[in-house]
Amino acid sequence: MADVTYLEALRQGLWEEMERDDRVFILGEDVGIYGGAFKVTEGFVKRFGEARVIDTPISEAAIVGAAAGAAHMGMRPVAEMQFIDFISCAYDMLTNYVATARYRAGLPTPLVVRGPCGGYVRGGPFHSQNVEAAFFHTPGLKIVYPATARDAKGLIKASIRDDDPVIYLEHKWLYRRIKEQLPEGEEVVTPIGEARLAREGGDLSIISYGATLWKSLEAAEQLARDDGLAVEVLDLRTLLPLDDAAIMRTVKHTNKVLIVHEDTRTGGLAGEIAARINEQAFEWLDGPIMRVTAHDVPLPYAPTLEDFVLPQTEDIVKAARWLAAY
Amino acid sequence: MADVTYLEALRQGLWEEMERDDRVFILGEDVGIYGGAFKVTEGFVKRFGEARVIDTPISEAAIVGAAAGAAHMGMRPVAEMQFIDFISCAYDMLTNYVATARYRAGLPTPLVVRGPCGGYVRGGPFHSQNVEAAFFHTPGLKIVYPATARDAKGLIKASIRDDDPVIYLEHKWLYRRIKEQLPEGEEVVTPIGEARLAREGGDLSIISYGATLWKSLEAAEQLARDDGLAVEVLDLRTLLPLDDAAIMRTVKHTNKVLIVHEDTRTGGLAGEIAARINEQAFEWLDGPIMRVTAHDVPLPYAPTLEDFVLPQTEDIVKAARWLAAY
Amino acid sequence: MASRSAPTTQSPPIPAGLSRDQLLQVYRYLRLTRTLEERLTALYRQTKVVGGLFRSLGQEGESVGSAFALERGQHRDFLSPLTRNLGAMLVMGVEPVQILRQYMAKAGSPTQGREMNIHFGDLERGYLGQISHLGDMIPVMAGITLTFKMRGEPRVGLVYIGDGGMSTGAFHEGINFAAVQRLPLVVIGEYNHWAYSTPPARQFAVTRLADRVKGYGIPAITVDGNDVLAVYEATKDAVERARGGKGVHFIEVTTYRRKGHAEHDDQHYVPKEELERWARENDPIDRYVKRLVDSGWADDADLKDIDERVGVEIDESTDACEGEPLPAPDSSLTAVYARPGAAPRLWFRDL
Amino acid sequence: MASRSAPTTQSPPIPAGLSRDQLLQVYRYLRLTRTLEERLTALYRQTKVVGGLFRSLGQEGESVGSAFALERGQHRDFLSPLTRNLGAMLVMGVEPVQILRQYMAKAGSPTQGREMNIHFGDLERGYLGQISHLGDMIPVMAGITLTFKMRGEPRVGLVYIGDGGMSTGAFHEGINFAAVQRLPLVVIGEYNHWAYSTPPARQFAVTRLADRVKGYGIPAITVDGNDVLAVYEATKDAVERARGGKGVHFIEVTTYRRKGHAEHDDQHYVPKEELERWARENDPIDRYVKRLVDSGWADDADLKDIDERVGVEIDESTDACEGEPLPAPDSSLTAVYARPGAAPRLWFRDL
Ligand SMILES: Cc1ncc(C[n+]2csc(CCOP(=O)(O)OP(=O)(O)O)c2C)c(N)n1
Ligand SMILES: Cc1ncc(C[n+]2csc(CCOP(=O)(O)OP(=O)(O)O)c2C)c(N)n1
Ligand SMILES: [Mg+2]
Ligand SMILES: [Mg+2]
Repeated sequence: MADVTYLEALRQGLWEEMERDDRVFILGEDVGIYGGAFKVTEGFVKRFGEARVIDTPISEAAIVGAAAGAAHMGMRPVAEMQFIDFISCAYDMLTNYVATARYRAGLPTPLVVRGPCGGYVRGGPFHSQNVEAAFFHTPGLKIVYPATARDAKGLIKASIRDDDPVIYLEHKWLYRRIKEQLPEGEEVVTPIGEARLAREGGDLSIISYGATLWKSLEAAEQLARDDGLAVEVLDLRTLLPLDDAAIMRTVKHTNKVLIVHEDTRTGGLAGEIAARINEQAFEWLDGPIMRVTAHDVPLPYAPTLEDFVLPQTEDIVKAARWLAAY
Repeated sequence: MADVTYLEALRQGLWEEMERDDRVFILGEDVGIYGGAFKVTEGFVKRFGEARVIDTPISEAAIVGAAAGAAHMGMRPVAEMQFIDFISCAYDMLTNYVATARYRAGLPTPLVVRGPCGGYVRGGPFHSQNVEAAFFHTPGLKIVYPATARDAKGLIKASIRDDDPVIYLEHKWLYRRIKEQLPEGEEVVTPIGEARLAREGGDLSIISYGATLWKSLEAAEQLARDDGLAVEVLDLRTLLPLDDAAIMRTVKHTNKVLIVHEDTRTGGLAGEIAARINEQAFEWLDGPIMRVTAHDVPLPYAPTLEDFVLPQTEDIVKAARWLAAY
Repeated sequence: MASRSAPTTQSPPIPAGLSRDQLLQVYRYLRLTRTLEERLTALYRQTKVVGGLFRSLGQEGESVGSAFALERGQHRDFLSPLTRNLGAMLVMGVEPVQILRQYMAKAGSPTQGREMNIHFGDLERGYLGQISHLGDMIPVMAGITLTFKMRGEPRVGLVYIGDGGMSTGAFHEGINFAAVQRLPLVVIGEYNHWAYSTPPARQFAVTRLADRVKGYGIPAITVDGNDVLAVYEATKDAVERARGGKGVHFIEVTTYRRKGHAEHDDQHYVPKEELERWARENDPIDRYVKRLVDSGWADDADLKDIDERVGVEIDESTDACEGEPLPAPDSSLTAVYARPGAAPRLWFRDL
Repeated sequence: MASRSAPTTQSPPIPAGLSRDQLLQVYRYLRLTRTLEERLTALYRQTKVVGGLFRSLGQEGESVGSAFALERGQHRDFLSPLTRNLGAMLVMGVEPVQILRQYMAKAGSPTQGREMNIHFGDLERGYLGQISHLGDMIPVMAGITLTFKMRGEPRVGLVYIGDGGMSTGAFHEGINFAAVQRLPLVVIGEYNHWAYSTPPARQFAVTRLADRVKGYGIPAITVDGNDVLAVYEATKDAVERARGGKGVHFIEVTTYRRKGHAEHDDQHYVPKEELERWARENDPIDRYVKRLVDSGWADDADLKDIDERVGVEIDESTDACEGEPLPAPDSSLTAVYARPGAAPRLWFRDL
């Protein structure tokens, strides 16, 4: 067992899949000699060569389109977006071409598009985005979003092995902040589609993912300490498809639910989750399903502004208290 | 008063704004001599000239970007997407550039992007899309979606006059199907942000917009006739920002609500609406908020498949019956 | 196809290494394309076609000539057509009945009624239909040919793009990426004078499509797209160069879209004399027939025989599928993903 | 700026119709750019800069020289810079203190702390910062210059694009649209040898950026980007041609990015000798100084005087704003739309 960061765990997962399966290759901007803007692919070009670690022009649509073509032909491409914000330039290619290929024409398209996302890092409006809601609405895509080092590794492996296109979202605030003991030698694969109970409790459920999973856990800890509240925390891990069973299990257990995400509120994932809970567990609810999210604005740059716009641990604590008292 | 179709009403609204305000101009593919794929701008180039009715290359990002630049400089561009499905090629430009311009840098960007959307017309996966969910998540944009001829005219005028970017969605199934008496001479402007009570009733509320507004009204009629149910129907008209007040008013009046949209289910607008109702009117609910939507698949081409995937009047009738009996 | 008679000794030599059999095959594909489209037009008028009909009248030559230059068969060269490249699809081995089924959205069509016209593919036999969003197939074909290069397979990709489609960002990104990677890709640019109602002068500020690609560092030539053999030769040459590791090649084919954008379009924006001149003087099939006959490579009887057999084939294909059922409604839910096998059937359907 | 001494009679004539005063202004902008960036580097090391710092070291000449060719002032020519075109922004009249405030995300910065570095604009004074998504400003500047054309205003737009940014679809769509419309737009392509760590050979398959735009039907030239006056002259010429209705013009400026992509980047992928050679032999300010002095257009004292005044200005600007507050947290909610004036404050904040 060794202590590895979220970033290193992702790197290991990628590396092991490249070693295991020579159909796997990487393409993106500056992924080669530079090793990617955050060094996720550092050392890869040396080990695997330029044919399998391809530095591309600044052309996100071409990166994703080329990955799709290669995937059709039996390859397992992993496309990096330098920051996930630039995936918007491949929006057409992903939603219209990639997502529908199997449905339309029986074309297998097993590719992974991955990239650093999220805020809390003073990145301003175009280096901090959360793009899950933009693709969540597209049948044919899968979306995963690890919160732990173990899942960073386990989900990149599962994504590469999946027979369908997967968007893998990695949170840059977690890159070097999260450390975990991971088994060496033993395989770590996190099944796509399964949420994880990150903390047990009977008073109230928090459903979250990504960076705010940690803020939710921090809030749960504080509520246990200060209020004697037993808060259950569910880490979704896969956003598309959602693990309805796990969601309903915790709701039926605690009867009160708070959904927390870093993304803006209107049209964010919490809406869909709330609707599903309401449909599938209405009779179990002892209070309204509530949401803690970012405010509905582009993410500003100044620390004071960013901190205000994004949800903080204290917000979760207060909202959970309010709901517990409902 | 004259009987005008939804298409003609839109055309009139555009025409009148072009006459009224010489800052208004149109750009898009085949909008000039051809008059647009659906003839919305037929005759415009003859009246207003090529400088104000611009045939562009097949370049949706450039169309929207150029509209943004012109809008900054005080113009009022109306950009046509030949089919709204192609707006995905301008997704980056709309969500990153246009939507944030005022917030980031104080740049007024009063533009309209409009185009034919929606299914029920055997258009297949790329000529039938509903794109509201793709942009609903973006602070800085407004989205309107008329269901009636009056609002087709009233909302295009309001959109052109609005000081912010507006996506105007027009349903091609309604183009020539809907006819209405519109006053000649008198101005028709539909305020952005206001829903419309399309039918009153006390037993149950249906919230909808676009083509399914008509299917909801048809269902309400049938339920009144066959079941003696008084169904209230709310036509949202503006999707961003949502008219929360009107939504809560009908929910608090009937205590049961069915949300109906043509778009696919997961990540569609009904999720957000359900979440808001749950947050703002939980105590008033006598049953779960339910959704009637398309199935979560790309829209297929064959009539049998399209009819199955999309929500039909009969689905609304059955769902409403179920909810009324809850 | 067995040849009925040997070419006369006076005939000029057949160009580009083609045999007389191959010349007649080319003729058959041209005729098959046109006859099939005429049948589709009839079905369209009978409202048996679901949605729109896109004709390639006057452009059959470049579709057939270019595709004929590929090595065809399982795991050989690979082609991605636009909607108007029906002829290319037929050359790749698609059966007319598959096209008829597609246009009529039959359960037994290659996409089981999910997609329209020639928007379908077969990875084994080497073709891949477009999606509607123009330009997107260029990056996808870059990925397909990247795979050929990575694996060291001697295979080539061929992709078509219109004089309008070249304005898209996806085209630029895709062809540039392919050029930088020196991928074995041949791009056919179709100068057919229109993009819906938009003429080239509103689409780009140079004269030729071959000029338009000068910034990508790839060889580019212009050929008479209505001269089938010229297109064949140019493509053959580009394909072999691409196969030999010489990277992306661009071929502009000049032709004319003689019908409207789709059948509903009355072409009021097209100068009538121009249209008539192209029909009268520059029909690719007429020109090919004349060349065949004048050169003595075939005679009228050969061609008439083919025409008849094509007619029978189209009749039989139509008869075979016209009465076939549309797909079962709930087949619409399958194969969104490999797993799960089907999307959930929504609750209100079971009330 | 008043001139201290008249040029000696032996001096060669000043090129491009510039006056001695203007030559010294150009020098001042060059020095101001470099000194301001050096100050920003110091502030960055003190962690006073929020986020990243992007240097233009070695590229100041092309930024200043090109922007100086515009007619500046209210409602005159219009410029859209990239992050590395700080010099161009200063020429357009932006004050160093505004830049310092931006980098430190101060409440009083032009974007009130919402955006970084030189990502801001002033429509009256004619400049508009980029968004991060490369290429997007080309269509936007097409729209701005389209407005000039529609209104018959004799105004010109100038926009920058990197050797990397030209690979984007947005670049292609925007420049093509502008070319077809013959808009009064000058595009400066910066060949600075790197796009982050990616060299030109991985970005495109031609040699020059001027080759890269050959498909758009616009004049394109290459100039030595580290020769300030050459850049000025070439831009001036293009701007006047664009103003005269001659449409889009492209100017490639050759230069070298002497720092990493941003301050965190150690440039390990850059050949050390190459870097040193550019610094030693081809610094745009050194070259300009030498030209000024050798030609007798200015002497060391003139330049020293400017240097000192620039130093004072930067010191004063830093002092003026360093202690300023960050923006008030809930100011983050305003101006998403014209109406409503602010986004709702979320419920959990008032518990
Ligand atoms: C990205 C995109 N925008 C718009 C359209 C709508 N559209 C379909 S075909 C067409 C014209 C295509 O012209 P061209 O590329 O020259 O092909 P041709 O029809 O001449 O074969 C247009 C604008 C589209 N399919 N894709
Ligand atoms: C569409 C897009 N993709 C990726 C990036 C990330 N990125 C920022 S700068 C840069 C390199 C830019 O190179 P170039 O255009 O040559 O400008 P330079 O840095 O040399 O001034 C990249 C890849 C981006 N900003 N936009
Ligand atoms: Mg064309
Ligand atoms: Mg560069």
